[in-house]
Amino acid sequence: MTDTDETQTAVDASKLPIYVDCVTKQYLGGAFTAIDNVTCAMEENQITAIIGPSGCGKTTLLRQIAGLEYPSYGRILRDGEVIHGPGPDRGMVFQTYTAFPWLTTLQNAEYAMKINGVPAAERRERAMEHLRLVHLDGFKDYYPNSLSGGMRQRVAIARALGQDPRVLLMDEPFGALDAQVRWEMEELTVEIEERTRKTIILVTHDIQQAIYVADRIIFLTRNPGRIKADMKLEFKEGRRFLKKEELITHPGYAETEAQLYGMMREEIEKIRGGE
Amino acid sequence: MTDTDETQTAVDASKLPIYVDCVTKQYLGGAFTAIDNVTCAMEENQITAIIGPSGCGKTTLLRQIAGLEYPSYGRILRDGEVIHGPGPDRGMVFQTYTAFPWLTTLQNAEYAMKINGVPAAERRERAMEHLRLVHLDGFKDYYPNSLSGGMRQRVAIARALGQDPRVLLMDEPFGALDAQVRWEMEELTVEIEERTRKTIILVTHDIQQAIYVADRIIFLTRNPGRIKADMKLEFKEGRRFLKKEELITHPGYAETEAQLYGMMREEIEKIRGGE
Amino acid sequence: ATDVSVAIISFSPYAPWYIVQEKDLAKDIDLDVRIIEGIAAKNAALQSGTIQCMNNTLDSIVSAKSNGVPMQVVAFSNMSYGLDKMTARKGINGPEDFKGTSYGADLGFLNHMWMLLTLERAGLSYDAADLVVLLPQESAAAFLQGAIDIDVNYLPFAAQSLKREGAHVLKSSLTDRTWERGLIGDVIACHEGWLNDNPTVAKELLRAWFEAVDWWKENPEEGNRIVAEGLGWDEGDVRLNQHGAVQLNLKQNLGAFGLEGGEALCKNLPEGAPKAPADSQGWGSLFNGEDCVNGYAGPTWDLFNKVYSKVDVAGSIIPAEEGLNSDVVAALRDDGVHEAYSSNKWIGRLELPEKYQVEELWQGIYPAGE
Amino acid sequence: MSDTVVSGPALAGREVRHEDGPRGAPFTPPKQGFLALKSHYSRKTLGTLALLGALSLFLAWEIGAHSVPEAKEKFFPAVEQVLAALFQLFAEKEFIYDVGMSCLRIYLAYIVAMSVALPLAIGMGSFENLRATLNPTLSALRYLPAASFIPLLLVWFGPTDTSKVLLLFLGVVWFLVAGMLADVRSVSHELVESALTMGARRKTVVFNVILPAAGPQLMTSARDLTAVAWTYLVIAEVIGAQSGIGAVMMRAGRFLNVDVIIAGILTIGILGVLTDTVFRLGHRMLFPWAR
Amino acid sequence: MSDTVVSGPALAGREVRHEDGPRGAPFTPPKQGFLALKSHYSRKTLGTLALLGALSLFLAWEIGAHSVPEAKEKFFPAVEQVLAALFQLFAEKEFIYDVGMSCLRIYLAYIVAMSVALPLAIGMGSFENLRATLNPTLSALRYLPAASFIPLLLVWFGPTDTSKVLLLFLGVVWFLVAGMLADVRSVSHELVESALTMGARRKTVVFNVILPAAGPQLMTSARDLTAVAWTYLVIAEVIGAQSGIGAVMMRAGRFLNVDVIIAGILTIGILGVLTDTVFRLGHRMLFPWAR
Ligand SMILES: Nc1ncnc2c1ncn2[C@@H]1O[C@H](COP(=O)(O)OP(=O)(O)OP(=O)(O)O)[C@@H](O)[C@H]1O
Ligand SMILES: Nc1ncnc2c1ncn2[C@@H]1O[C@H](COP(=O)(O)OP(=O)(O)OP(=O)(O)O)[C@@H](O)[C@H]1O
Ligand SMILES: [Mg+2]
Ligand SMILES: [Mg+2]
Repeated sequence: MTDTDETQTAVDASKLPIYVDCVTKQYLGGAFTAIDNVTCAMEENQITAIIGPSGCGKTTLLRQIAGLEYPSYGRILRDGEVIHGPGPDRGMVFQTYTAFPWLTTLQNAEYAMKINGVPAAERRERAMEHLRLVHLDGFKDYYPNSLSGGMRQRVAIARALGQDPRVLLMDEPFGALDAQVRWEMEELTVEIEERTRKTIILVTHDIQQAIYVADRIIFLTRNPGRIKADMKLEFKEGRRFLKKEELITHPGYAETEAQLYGMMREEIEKIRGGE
Repeated sequence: MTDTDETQTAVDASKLPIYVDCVTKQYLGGAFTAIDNVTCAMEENQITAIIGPSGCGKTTLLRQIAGLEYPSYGRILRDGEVIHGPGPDRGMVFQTYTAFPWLTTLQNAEYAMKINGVPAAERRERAMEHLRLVHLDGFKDYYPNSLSGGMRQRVAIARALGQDPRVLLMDEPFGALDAQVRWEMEELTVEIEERTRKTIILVTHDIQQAIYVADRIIFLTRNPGRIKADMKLEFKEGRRFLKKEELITHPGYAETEAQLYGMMREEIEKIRGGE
Repeated sequence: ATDVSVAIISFSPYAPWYIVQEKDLAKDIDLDVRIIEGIAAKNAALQSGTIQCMNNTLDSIVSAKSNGVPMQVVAFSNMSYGLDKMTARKGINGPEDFKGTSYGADLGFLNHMWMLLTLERAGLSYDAADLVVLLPQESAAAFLQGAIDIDVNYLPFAAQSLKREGAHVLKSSLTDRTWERGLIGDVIACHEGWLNDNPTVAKELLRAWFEAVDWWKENPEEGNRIVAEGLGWDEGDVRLNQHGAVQLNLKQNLGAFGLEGGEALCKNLPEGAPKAPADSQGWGSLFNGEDCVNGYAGPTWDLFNKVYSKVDVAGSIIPAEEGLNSDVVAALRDDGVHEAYSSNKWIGRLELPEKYQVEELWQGIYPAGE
Repeated sequence: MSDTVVSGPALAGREVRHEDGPRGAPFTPPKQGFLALKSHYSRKTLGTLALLGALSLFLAWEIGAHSVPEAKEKFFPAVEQVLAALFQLFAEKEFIYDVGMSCLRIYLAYIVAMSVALPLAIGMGSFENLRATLNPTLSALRYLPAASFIPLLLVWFGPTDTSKVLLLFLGVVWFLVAGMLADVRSVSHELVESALTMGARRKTVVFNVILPAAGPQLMTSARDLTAVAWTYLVIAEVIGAQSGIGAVMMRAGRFLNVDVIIAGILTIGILGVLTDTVFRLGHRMLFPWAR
Repeated sequence: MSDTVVSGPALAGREVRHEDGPRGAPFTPPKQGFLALKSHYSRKTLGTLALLGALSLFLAWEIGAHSVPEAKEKFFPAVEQVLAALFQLFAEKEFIYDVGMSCLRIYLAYIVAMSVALPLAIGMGSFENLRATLNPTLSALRYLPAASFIPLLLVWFGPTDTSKVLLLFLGVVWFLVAGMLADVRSVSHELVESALTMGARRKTVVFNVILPAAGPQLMTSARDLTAVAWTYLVIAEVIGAQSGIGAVMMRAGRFLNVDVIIAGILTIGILGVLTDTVFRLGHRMLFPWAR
């Protein structure tokens, strides 16, 4: 939790950007519970990473926040209002490349604004701003197919920023990228957060990524999906690191990583044992 | 270099399992040099990781060792013999899932032996042994499409072990896997090396993976591909770690990782500058 | 026994072959009867050697022969006698109204020829009316739809055409007296080379044909049944077809060729068959001669050849002597077969199916009856 | 790091329900119209909707047939007339024999086409120079209208079953080659290369890797083209129309029995769908390992 | 960590060449036979091989034609005879007019078929219930033999161009629908969902996401089916046979002028390949962003 440590007791959780209120999600007509009575809230200017073993319900939770699926029980609030479907207030970046291949980088960056009726001039200006933020201003007239995977994800991020979302949802956005590009994207995410101060929820499998990018990590257990841990990354002392090497040598980092590896190993072994 | 530190001066590099002898690989009729005059050798019971920025020629080098491509200049020796094509002495694991989908796990594990004329009984026995090694003996009658990505890669590894290769070549074998599964596979690779003592060459982008899995890291620069560094991972003190957390908290680990990140950043910035 | 294949289209006047088969009339011949719809297909089959003989319209043989198909007419199987109709829309009452109209007929098929001859007799050019190339069933459909003005067709399609508002039958092959000169008639033609090589087989084949025809004339009910079965038809459809046609006996064949001992159909009409209106016009003018003569086949061949070559259907001019081969029927006559199979009864004497008992269709000449 | 912590500064001052608390109230998602972008149906609903679609077609036909002017009625028989004709065909005209003959011809032609197309596709898909040499020519052959080969076939083979089967063959074979070539070429290069690194020789790669890898897709391509073969049946069986659905339809045409023609069309449609189903089942049985 | 280190214990005692040393000797890869599993050709080689393939076909034909017994010569004309017939068609018979008419009909039919198939495919691809209702019926329609609809078309439209165009239409439309539906359905769900999260409404999703996303594949499907349309030409143009390549071929077929028939087949083949090329170019121009 970076730098909003003010009068904590005065805050009403249900009025926060995202409030997940006792959400249960069942599939197969109730036969399978993916998410079991999860409650949590996300604040402004905070990157929350959701990690957990495969199939623990990370994607399910994120999609419900996006409004692409609906809870079976409970509800999700966005700034105090119940979510009833997708909307431009919640931008989403997927693992697969979703930059529209028929639009240039700039057209992609403008797209959300265009369908939401932002005037052309303003649209263009803001889009260029976002492209500069993701270092793609030099590629504004390229089509996605002539961009690398990392660049395409940056287009998707710029496009999501275009809808000026209250919340930015990312479901393993760098999972398909090379380690090297992934690392660049992680640094970019931190940079974007520093500049835009959005509420970012990042689903990932990658422990190092979660520690580096996030301010807080929610660890889900599997079957059913419950919160195993909700860690504030105290060792960072409220700082964000623009270069990953800086974090790696930061005191406490290795311990946190080892601790999370241990939790993950525990979960995996629990699952293995159950099979 | 784990535990073969005997009479180093007596060894003839050209008689080692793999000796890359002044290899240059050009494309586009000589207009583009992917690999520029690279010389290096790989020993028995050694995992060499090849890392470097995207496009630096890692795959090109590995494919030449496999015999799937040929050098433009220089030559590659396997135990002193010039390589003139692919052969069962050099097994290869690809990033894409190459377990044959029409064969069961066991049939896959037997495949290399079958086409090389190993009798059925022996074949089966050895295949089962390899499946145990990759923890897939319980899945021997499954088809790949009912296995997870990590399991499919393990099938591919078991199959490659079936050909009893002198050298095992792996080109980003875990690149398409989830972080969590990737991590399991990394530990498996170390375990396999401990048991089989093969010559393993692992191409990867993932710095943490390289440090964890390898005994030695060759760092290639890009355009043209040259050896920037050839690091013996001294801080490991010749040990291999079966659990990744153990390594992470090992003294010297964080420094090595930060150092490699620094090298990588240097390279990437060099490339960016050149564009 | 020798294998012989004959091709017919599914048309009952061509079907006495089934009687030959059923009654096993052809000695030492294994007869195979094939239905091959489509003129091109039949010609191709003959050429390929898969069939040796076929039944077809005379004009089709002329166009095939003039385009290089090596075959010769050896006999005349039947003559249209009311089955073919020219149906026109309202306002077209005769050739005087044909100019600028369009008519549906199959290219190089008898309907086409009939219209060309009609135009010529009326002193019009061949392109005074527009040909729209259509198969019989298609022509009827197109006429109904209103796309063409005249449907030159045969039954049962003509009956369908008549359903168009204001449509009426201008003339039929009976009222138009085409039978006097054999203008709408069918023949048996065989591969030239095969005829040369197998004269005795050919003779036996035709003998069996004439025997079958003779038997059918005497036993119309049973004959119709055999024919219907062979064709996969309803027996009523056989009655309809035979009502509009006359099967020629050997004497009438000799008459067509102009050989001794024969008499043309027009001089030897079957007992009980209806008669054309007395005031109807014959076709002698196109031949600079009489309407009804013995030996009409040769001049008709030449006329067809001339007309078809003018409209680009015939590829060359083949003299009648090369196209008509009377050797087989002459040989049969020499054996006295013309006396043995001399029935001249009309197979069409049986009652018509109810749906075809339509006055307008038969222009008052129906019903005939015994 | 206890199991039930729900942290974050914002929540620190509030009591929040956690995982062991009572379950939230059932959530009512918004209603979706008929044309919703995302909807999933049970097998039963799918079946009902499919039936509905088919019934509407028949209804439209029935209404159409009954609103046709009398003169054209014969050309547009109603459903019940066609069904009557169909019944009569089977009951009185031994139609089942014709159906059998047609199936035989189709399947025979198909087998021949496959046994030409498969080796060509595998060969061209495996060997680049074979493909470079043959493919441009073979793919141009797709444009040749099979129907216009009838006279040629007749001259060479007469109005025999050979001609008919060859016509059906010509109608599908080049399309099969093109489709199957695409399938073979889509076999992942890595599969081939991993076989090579295991010491596989050329023959092994072609028959033990490329062929099985392309198998399921090859069968799907083959299945897709059966539809084309069925549409050629009426053209093929007009040649020497002795037997077969096409021959029956042709003869019906001679008496303008459009009801019989449509009954034939219906039969072909049903047989086509059945063939498709057999292929589907065969696919599942032959390639249990494919998705 | 200096730039030129070549380490490893095995090498420690030896002098090894490093990156700044002299380049190795040129490597001579083993020779590959004609049927090599992996080979890449220049455009020029590809062109030469393609020509070779085409020439062999013509050569085989020529040899075939000259070894036919005299009686059947007419039915297997040699290449030069066909070319002569083709020349004569253009020079004396105003064949160019027929070719034009045929093209017009094909393209018109194709445009109509596309404008029926595209909305159907987009609708069924976007809306699950539409698909569940219509698709089973529509995919069964593929089996209906277009040729047997001729009498019906004649009754309703006469032997007009409308009938011909409709027949061509019927021959391809259901295949087009099936192909295009598959294309629309293969549009990545994530593209649709990301549009939804941006606030896109149903209409925007269908026309602004699904349509452009499926575009290139739709055009490829359309291109693949032109071949089928061309094969139907000879069936369609027999109706009324006034003009068109099919009509000319039908007339020639009547009199077994096989040289003219083959000339027609050749013309159709060439036109087909040309159409394909135009589609290819159009694809590149319309979808510069697609691979
Ligand atoms: N539509 C569905 N129908 C049935 N089960 C589903 C459905 N969607 C998800 N599930 C199940 O719910 C569980 C949670 O799935 P989810 O995709 O949210 O996991 P995840 O944590 O995102 O996993 P991963 O890390 O592999 O992406 C899984 O067991 C999955 O099989
Ligand atoms: N067949 C080829 N033709 C032309 N250039 C090629 C070819 N194969 C590889 N290259 C080029 O050679 C260089 C090295 O490629 P290579 O695939 O070996 O890189 P890499 O290090 O494996 O990259 P990555 O990390 O992205 O896998 C790249 O610039 C690539 O574009
Ligand atoms: Mg997920
Ligand atoms: Mg690579």
